[in-house]
Parts: sequence; structure tokens; C-alpha cells
Amino acid sequence: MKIHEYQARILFEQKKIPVPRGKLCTTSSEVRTAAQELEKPVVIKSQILVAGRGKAGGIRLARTPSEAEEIAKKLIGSVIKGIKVNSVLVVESVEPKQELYLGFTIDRGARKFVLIASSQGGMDLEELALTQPDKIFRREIEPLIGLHDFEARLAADSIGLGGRTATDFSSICKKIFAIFCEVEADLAESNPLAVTYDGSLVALDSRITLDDNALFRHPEYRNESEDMSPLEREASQRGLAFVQLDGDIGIIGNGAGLVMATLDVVSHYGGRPANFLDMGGGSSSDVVFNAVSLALKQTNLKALFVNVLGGITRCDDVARGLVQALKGSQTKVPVIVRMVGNNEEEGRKILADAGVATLDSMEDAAKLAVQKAYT
Amino acid sequence: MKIHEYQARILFEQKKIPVPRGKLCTTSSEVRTAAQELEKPVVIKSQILVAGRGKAGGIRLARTPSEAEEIAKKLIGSVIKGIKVNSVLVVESVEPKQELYLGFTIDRGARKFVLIASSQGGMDLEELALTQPDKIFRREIEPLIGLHDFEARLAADSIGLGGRTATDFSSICKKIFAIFCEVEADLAESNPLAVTYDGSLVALDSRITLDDNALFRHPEYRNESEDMSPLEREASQRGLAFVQLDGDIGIIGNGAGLVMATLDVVSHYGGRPANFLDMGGGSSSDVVFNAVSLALKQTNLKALFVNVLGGITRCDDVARGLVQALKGSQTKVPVIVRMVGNNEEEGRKILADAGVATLDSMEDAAKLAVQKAYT
Amino acid sequence: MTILVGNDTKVLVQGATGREGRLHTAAMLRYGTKILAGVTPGRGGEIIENTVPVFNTVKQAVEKFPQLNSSIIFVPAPFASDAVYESIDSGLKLIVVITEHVPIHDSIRFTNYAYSKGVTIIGPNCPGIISPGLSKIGIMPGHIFSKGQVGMVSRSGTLTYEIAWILTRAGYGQSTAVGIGGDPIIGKDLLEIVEMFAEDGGTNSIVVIGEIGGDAEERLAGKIKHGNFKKPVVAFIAGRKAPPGKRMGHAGAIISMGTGTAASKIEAFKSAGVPVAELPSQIPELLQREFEEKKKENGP
Amino acid sequence: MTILVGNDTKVLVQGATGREGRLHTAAMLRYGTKILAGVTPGRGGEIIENTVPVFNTVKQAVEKFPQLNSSIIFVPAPFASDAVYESIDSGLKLIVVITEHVPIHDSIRFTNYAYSKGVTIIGPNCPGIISPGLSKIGIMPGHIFSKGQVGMVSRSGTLTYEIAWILTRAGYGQSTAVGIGGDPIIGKDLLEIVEMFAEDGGTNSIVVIGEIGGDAEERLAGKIKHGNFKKPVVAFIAGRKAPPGKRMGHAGAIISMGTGTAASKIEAFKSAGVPVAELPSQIPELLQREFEEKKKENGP
Repeated sequence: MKIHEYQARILFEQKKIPVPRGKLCTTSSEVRTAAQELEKPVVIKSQILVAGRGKAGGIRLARTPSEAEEIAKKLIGSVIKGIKVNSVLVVESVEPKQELYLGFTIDRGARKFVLIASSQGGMDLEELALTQPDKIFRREIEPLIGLHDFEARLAADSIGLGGRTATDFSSICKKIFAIFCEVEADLAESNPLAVTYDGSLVALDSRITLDDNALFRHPEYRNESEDMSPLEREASQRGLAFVQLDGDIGIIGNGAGLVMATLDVVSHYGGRPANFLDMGGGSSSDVVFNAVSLALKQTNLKALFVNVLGGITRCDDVARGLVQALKGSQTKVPVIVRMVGNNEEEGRKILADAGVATLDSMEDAAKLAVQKAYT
Repeated sequence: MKIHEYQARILFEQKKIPVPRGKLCTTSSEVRTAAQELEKPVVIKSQILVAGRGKAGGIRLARTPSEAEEIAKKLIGSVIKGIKVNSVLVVESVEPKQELYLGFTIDRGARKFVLIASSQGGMDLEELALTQPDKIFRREIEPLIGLHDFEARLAADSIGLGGRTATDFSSICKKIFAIFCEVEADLAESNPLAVTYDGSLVALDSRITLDDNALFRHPEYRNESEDMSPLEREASQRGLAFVQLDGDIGIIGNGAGLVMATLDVVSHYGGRPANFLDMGGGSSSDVVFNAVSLALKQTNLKALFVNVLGGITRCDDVARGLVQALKGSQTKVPVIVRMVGNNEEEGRKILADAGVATLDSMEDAAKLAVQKAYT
Repeated sequence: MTILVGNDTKVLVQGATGREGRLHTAAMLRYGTKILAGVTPGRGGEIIENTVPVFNTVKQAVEKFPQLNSSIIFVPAPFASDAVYESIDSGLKLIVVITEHVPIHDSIRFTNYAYSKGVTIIGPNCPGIISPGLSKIGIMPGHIFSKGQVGMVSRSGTLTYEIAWILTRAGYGQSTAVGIGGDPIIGKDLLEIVEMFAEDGGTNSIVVIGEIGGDAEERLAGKIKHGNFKKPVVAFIAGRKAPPGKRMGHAGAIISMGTGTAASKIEAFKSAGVPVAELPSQIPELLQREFEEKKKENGP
Repeated sequence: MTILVGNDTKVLVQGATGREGRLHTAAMLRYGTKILAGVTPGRGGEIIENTVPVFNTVKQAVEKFPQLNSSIIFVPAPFASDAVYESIDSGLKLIVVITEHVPIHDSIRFTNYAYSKGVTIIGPNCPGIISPGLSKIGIMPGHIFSKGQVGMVSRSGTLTYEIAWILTRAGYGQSTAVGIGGDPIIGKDLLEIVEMFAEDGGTNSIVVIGEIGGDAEERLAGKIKHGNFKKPVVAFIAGRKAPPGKRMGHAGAIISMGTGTAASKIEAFKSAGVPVAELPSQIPELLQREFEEKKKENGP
């Protein structure tokens, strides 16, 4: 789960990592005051959890307090990439002599933390990896041991820093790693980390992604993610894994891999999936009811394909939940059900009684769903 | 370095380890007020850093506030085992159903932390180990990994606790380990850790010994140790390792092992060492001056034996410092010097010029020191 | 022969008295798994399913049943990590972590610790291991699998059952099926399990079920390309149509920073000579074709 | 032959530009130690003693001089631990930590880490290692030692020099002398060094210099008692007259909780058949006696 730049900035400040002076504002008059107090040109940064907010116009420079107020009036309340801007961070504009990259993330294959540093900051890590791979210093950090001081020094040295800048870089490196561990992040980075003309360092941007599974230990960050459509939010509240797609055939299944495969098979036969909806491995009739009801809220559906492999899940439970949801929604969308496994006979009977036919094979069912949707 | 019970108690309280209600007091009227507020019989505990303060009368029970005040009048300002009582901890008296032991220390041989727990608390660990070895649960904790929850549960289970008491014990166990690591202790224990009649746990005493070498990371505990004679304190301030003994031949050397061996050799020939004084491996003339001056402050000296093996240390430096100190003190105590090694000739000459003879062999010199002291 | 789980497998159930623990203890016992003991702190002395004694600590269970060698963990995510350490500490050499939602900073630590102690971790967030007809340490429906010589390894759960069912109906029984789990950090990964199958005398071919996210498939393909694998390998990759930046159910199934796409994995397999099925139903025929290919390559 | 340090020893000095680092770099060079490089962060590019290049990181030093295999650490206590990890990380296999006052929570961690990586740590707070006539990684005065076949291991510094001097004058040269340090937590302990001497073809007898505190002497004695040591061993224990509860200079030299007394150590050695000298000067004659004893025991 991403947290806002201003939240990551608070963590940076608590560790005394230098950041530009600034303030979080929710009204344009606050922005004006903040700009006045800073007595410098300011950068106004929309606090939204989407990638590429800069290119989308969410980050703006203002030379005067009144310019800042004008910009804030336009930004606050506007919608950028589908997300409403509720607050902006107003910070002094800092002219960097050089922009560095410094971050920690997780290397899945190696099962290690990894420290990444580069003398070419500013662009995102992905772009950096593509365009300047030889400018990236990468070092695996032992999860059971943690970051050693010498590793931080090695990073500074490897990206060509010396003197006080190297010492400061090592210090910031250790602090970001401490944050990374304390909040149990997937990613914690400063990018760009600016070298100013006097050789000091300032973290111009701070980005942290938390591990959703660890939020129970960090309740202060719960319910933060706004980078979701209303349906995705509802699904998340109901404990369903739901991703909205741009097609028109709704897809429900039990198990992430099976649902992904169902999407693939439907696409293979020319269908356009409207969503990914995983009910989970051991689905009860309540869960099925919630899932089907949610899927049917998608207004553009041309068909709904429910694909259940009842290993632990009982097919009769699935059937009951499905019938109840269909009754509740009174939908006209054709519903195609593929259902095999535990208590299959009983499940099929319940569905047949409600006028829903079932198929044996995922592929046959996918073909049928495409046919019903587009003809 | 030992810290006071009340200081350890603060650490316990910060981690929400249950301790008896109570207050640190420095006057008898404060003690009376504290006892009144507690509305119970109280225990008055002298805050001095000596072992066996209980047996020496430093811990007293008072049934009423006025009795508490009377006791405090006697305790505060009194001297117990050579240490002045400046403050007392006044706590509610808790009647334990059972007294447990729980502590963490370091196993030198295994190079591990070690968790120790016992169903037979109250007596100290040494006595416990001698009298009830089978009642001790002992588990090595990996220093690189730390204490696992299951290890704390294992301790509780192994000393016969169950139900809520076991859960609470595990929780206190984890908290004491956290303190042990945070302050970098050699020892952190609660003894006795009382089980009350309602099955809850209260840490009736808390004892922590810090690692002197780690104090630079814990400046709040610096200059705490009062378990020293004035000369020991002066030595400590001058960076000398000094231990007062009960004999009359002063011993100075360079290197802890050599000084210990010198003590042993002097004793072997019938001498009674007055002190242990290690100037360290690479002694300059300043250090020698300080050491000799300090040793000569011992009023009961019958001889002073300076034993220097000049490996890195230069004998001429030693000689200069020694001559200067002897001049300064104008002592009449016979001074015997054994000196070999670097710049030996020059050193001997300096001493000879000042009327001090030197010997080659530690054993010959020890014999001479004993002879000069007692004849 | 099989890998990881077989006749000698003696299982401890951690979190045995919870709902999931009880349900699957019963299911495993029915399947024939030798479950000797359960552990739930504070519940020592109970008996579940009439036969399985419950202990407070793994130490007690192992003292009572020294032949225990494997553990399956159902304890809730906040405590799963501790349960793993407890089993490692008591000398169990195979630990299957069923628990979902284990924090990644926990799993990255306990997987490293397990490796340093020579302990095999499967999972977390996985269906477990089944050697059909012999034993299972997992939550998969046993009746879908059948005894045979195909080694299966998969990052998913129900998709594994789907493909096992297809294989079973096509007459391809399985030696062992291993569900390694859908989290970003897991114990044994695709490559390590495939290497075990490569060495296993009871396995004549391998079906790999991958999905988007990470580079486990690419690493496996690289090893196959430059290694000396004699057995037919067929792959399936779920998530061809998944959009980048979205987690597709599994925490690990996410295309991020341009890596982990199905296209990249399919390309890697193809370049290593491993056919990738476009539909699950194609897997048996691809296996058949590979058997014939390998027969030609390896000689009579 | 020698242990730990010999002709192939190629040394890195960490903390090379400090006062102690410089002083002992010069002394070691004079003694013949092959010092190839030094490290001090931020001082890369300097040259000390006209021959030793200084680098910012151990990695750079090792890249430049891949034949480096040992390190000696003079960096101040707050940074000593990090210096140890840095050397381990760069593959150096012998690390001598001269630094005094290293926090015990640091040394307990880095000694465990070194063990897990197969790295030998000597110290902290130790004089180091000398193989007379060949090389030294340490701060001991070289001229006191002489080449021969007595293996020396000691928890102290100057007392080692005292006894080496006695041995030298009595005609007993030394194969290697190892000062393992006086801290409660150290790398190799008495027993481990004695075991190395037992295996060393260039060592025909062993002098153990112990002191009060801990149970390293008792453990060594126990091993000798129940083991099969063919070489004469003679011991000296400092601190017979030390009072309990007082730290005698060394952090590790303290009788606490009734353990670590000289009496206990002397008793343990005697019960293992190891003679303990009451005075340092007795060591040569005890050695001589042991040679004769062992000759009888081991046969001609």
C-alpha cells in the first residue's frame, strides 16, 4: 500500500533526514500563507497516490504567494488520473546541483533486502534501470543482519560521492533503511535526493510503499489507499480481491491463479474481461453472494462467467450464494457457470432449479460466455 | 556498571511491566507522604549499588506512615557497606503467592545471550544455581536473531506456569529482553517476580547491569557508579584500572594480566598487596605519573612495587613519570622498580640518578619488596 | 518415488485447534497422512479428531514423538513466523506454511533463517504438498490427484487443482504436486522444486504452473536453457491479460516496474525449449509431444 | 610450521591512518609482516610508511590486492564492529581486533556472524598473533619472542611478553603466540587455539596463560582430560589473589557469581594432568618435566 508523500516526509523528518521546508495545505489560502512564510519560490505537490502525477500536472512551481494561491485554487478539488486532490504539499523550491537516487526494496528471487543508489536520480527506478543500468549501485542486504555502516559508505563511494556529501549520504542511507524496517515497507526511497550547490543533501521527494500484510502492526496507516475505484474499495472492504478491467465480461472464480487463467481463456476466445474477482480458496455461500452482487454492479456487463473449482469449497454453497445474488439483483445479464468438485451434483441441481445451466469445462464455459456476450 | 533499582524500575514501567506502586524519596517527610498515598504497608528500599543491602538492613518494612518516616530518618544519610544512602524507594508491600526468577545475561563460553527462569525466585542467581540447579530453566538466545515468542512461552511452560500467568510471564520475558538489548546490559533481571494470589505478576525487584563499554551510546547512565572508594573513583576518572585491596604493598604494572601475576608473586613471597593498578599496555610518562601519585595516596603503604615490561611502553618514559611522581609526593615509602624492555638502559639511568634502583626479574623484585616492607 | 512427502512423513500440525487446523487435520488423516501431534499454546492435553494429541509447545510434541519430521502451519499471520522458528528450533526439516497474509518482513527473515539451518520451507500462502496415494501436507482436495509420474509445481492453488484434474483425466498421474505459494517471498521456489523433480526417480516429466510477478519463471527457464535437464518440462503461465501495477489476488502476482509480465516468462520458456500451453487443456498433448521429442534426443 | 600467521599472511590494516594504526603498521613492517594495504574511510589515496596505500573501503583494497587474507583492526570501539563486518564481507578469513572497549552486544554479534561465515576472529582487546621470525599481526614487541616450537596462547598482553621472555631466555622458542584478549566475549578461545596447536606440525608443546573470570580454562581442561592430547601442556593462571566482584583490568577478568576463580581453574588443570606454574619462572622447568613424562607415555 502506497502512503502519501507528506506521510513519508513525516517519517523522514522524524529521523532528521533533511527535506525542503514546507507545509501540508488543504485550502488555497493556506497555500498562500505557506508560500509567504517560505519567502521563496515554492513547489506545490498534489498529494494523490498515483504514478506520474508530475506529468499529469499535479506538481507545479509558483514564484509568488499569489501565483501559489492561484495554482492551489485550480489544483485542490481537481481530479488527476481519476483521483481527487484533497491536499497539497507546499515546499520551498530547491535548485539541485545533482539529483541522486537512494532506496530500499525487496529482491524476491534472492530473498534479500536490496539497497539501490544512483548518481542519476530524478527519473523512476524502472526508467533508470532501462536507460542507465551501469549507473545503478545495487547491494543485497541480509534480512537477519540489517544494513552495516560500511555498506552505506560503499554505496556513497560507488556513486562517486566524497567528503561531507558521502558522509551525509551514508547517514541518510542508514536512516531510510531504519524507516524501511520500522514501517515494514516494500519500498522506501528518496528520489531525487538532491545535492545542493553547497554540497549538502536534501530529500526532494520521499516515497514509501507498505506491506498490506503488516498493517496490523501499523494501524495508523490503515484505510489510506485511495488509488481505487469505488467498486475496488467495496471489494476490499468485503475481503474480495477485485481489479477493474476495461472489458465487458465479468469474471468470478475461487483462487487467484484460476481467475487469472479464466481471464486468459476468455480473452483467448475473443472475450474482453470486465474484471478480476477472486473469492478465495474456501468460499462460503455468503462470500459468493457478495462477489456476484459486486460483479453485477458493473453497468457495462454483457455476460458474467463464474468459474468454481470446488476442492475445499462446496459447490452447493456456491450455488446457493449465486442464486440468492441473482434473485437480489434481478439482472438480465447472461450468467455462465462452470462448476466442478465437492457436492457438484447438489450444486448443479440448485442452479438448474433457478434456471442456470452449468458446464464441466472451463474452456467450453469461456466459449459460451463470449458467445452469449457478443451475439 | 550497575544501575539503581529505581532506574531499572523506570525502564520496566516504560515497557508496562507491572511493578508495585511506589515512589523515589530523598527525605523522610517525602517517605511519610508516599506511605500515606499508598494506603498500605510499605517497603522502604535503600537505593545503593551494593550486593546484600537487604541483609545489611537497607530494606525495611513499615506498617504505618509514621513508622515509615521513622525508618526513613534512620536510613537516609546512613552508610551501608561503606555507601551513603541518598534516596529510598518506597513501594507498596505485595504479598506473593510464589516468587519467580526471570533474567537475561551473557554466556561467555557459548557466546550467546541466555534466558534464565526459575520457579524458585527470591534468592540470587548464584545461590539458586548452587541450591536448586534442577529448578533453573536456561536457554541460549541467538544474538543475531533475538528472542522468539516461543522461547518465552517455553520458559513459562518449563517453570510450571499455565493460563494467564504463563501468557503474562511470556510477555514480561519479551519486555525484559527488549530492555536488555536496548540498554546493552550484561544482566537484566526481575527477582523476585511475584505471582500474586489473583494469579497476576508483579516485578518486586529489578536489577540491571550495563556494559561500561557501551555507555557512549547511553550517556544518560554515565558517572552513575557509586560502588567505589574515593581512590577507585579518582583512578576511574584518570583512566586507570584500580582496585583497592586490604594489604600494604602497593602494586603498579602495565597490563592487567601482568599486574594480577605481580599480585600473585608478591603474595607467594608473603606480601600483602594493597591494590591492583594497571596503567595499560602503552603507558606514557603522564600515565605513570598519575598512577604512582595515586598509589602513594594509600596511607598504609609499606612498599610500592612498580613492575614494567616495556614492550611498546618505553622504559625512559616510565622512569621520567616515576621520578616526577616521587618528587611530587616526597614519600618515605620504599619504591622497588622492575623494568625491562624498550629503552631499558636510559630508563635505568634516569632512575639511578634519582636514587631508585631497578631489578631485572619480577620475582627478585617481589622478594625485595616484601623484604623492604616488613623488615 | 516422490519428493518432499512420502511414506516416512510424520506430521505435526501447528495451530491444530483452530477452525482451519481442525478441518484439514481431519482431511489429511482421511487421506492417509501420518499426523502424530498438534500444537496450540495453552491447549496442551486436548485430543483432536480422536487421535491427535495437542501440546503447548513443539518441544513437548517432539520429545513425545521424536519421529516427527514435518510440520504444517495454520496459525494466524501475526504468529506464523514464530511458529516457523519454533519448528526449526525443534529440528523439523520440512515446514509447510498454509497461513495467508504473512508480513513480508517476517517471511524474508524466516526463509533466510531456515536456509541457514538446512530446513525446507514451502509457502507461506500455499496449498501445500501432495504425493498422491501416499500422503499430503496441505489443503488440496486429494481426490482430484492421482498416482503417477508427472511432477507438478505451482504458484497457485485452485489452478493447480484444475490442471491436476486435467492431467488425471488424461491419464497422467502425479508423483508429487507442490504448491509453493503466491507470496513475493516464499521458501522453495519453482527452480528448486524442478531440480528436486529432475533428481527424483519416480518423476518422468514436470509441469510448471507459473503466473505474473517476480522472475522465478525466468530464472527457471534460464537454468533449463543452460543446464542439462533430461525430463520433459511443460509450462502454463496465468495472467497474460493482467494489467500492470495491479495485484491479481496473490500478493506476488503483480507486474511492477516493467518486470514480471506473462510475455517475458513465456518468451523465456520458449527460448529454453519449454513449450507453454495457451490453454490448460493443452497440457497433456504438449507433455505427450515432449515425451516423443525427448525420446528422440536422449536416444532409445 | 605455525598456526594462523605465516609466510602466506597478507595483511590489511583497518584504521591505518590513526596514531596506533600508523605506529603498529610501521612496527609490523619492520618485523617483516606483509602489509599490502590500509583502509580509512575518507582517506583513500594516502600512502603510509611510504609503502602502504590507503583505501576508502575494504572492497577497493581487496579488488586491488586480491591476495589479502587477513586484517588487523585499530579503529575506535564505536566503529570496530562495522570494520569487522566489512572485512568478513570482503572475504578476509582472519581478523585480529586490537581495539579495546568494544561493546559486548557488538562483539557477541560479530563473533557469531564470523563463525557462521567460517571467519577466524582474534580479540577484541588483544595483542594479536606472532609467529616469531616470520610475521606478526599484532602489537607485541617482536624482539621478546624467538623462533621455536612452543605454542603460546594467552588471555593477557604484557604477561604473555613476560612469559615469552622467560621462555626465550630458557631456550624455548615459540612456533606461534596468540593473545586472544581479555574481554568476556572473544573470537577464538583458549580451547580452539590449543586444538590448532595440537594439529600443528611445528608445535611440540603448549603454554596456556589464563586468568580469572569465565570458564574458558575449565572447558579447556575438561577437553584435555577427556581428549587425546599428545603434546605437553603447561598452564599459568593470573589472579590467585583477586577479590570477587572486582574487575581486574580486563573486562573479562572478574570473579562473579562464584565462578571464574583461579582455584577452580587450577584444580581443573591439575585434574586434567596439566601442571600449573605458581610463578612464571617455573614454566620452563615444568615444560621440561612434561616433555620427559610424555616421552615415557608416548613411547620412544
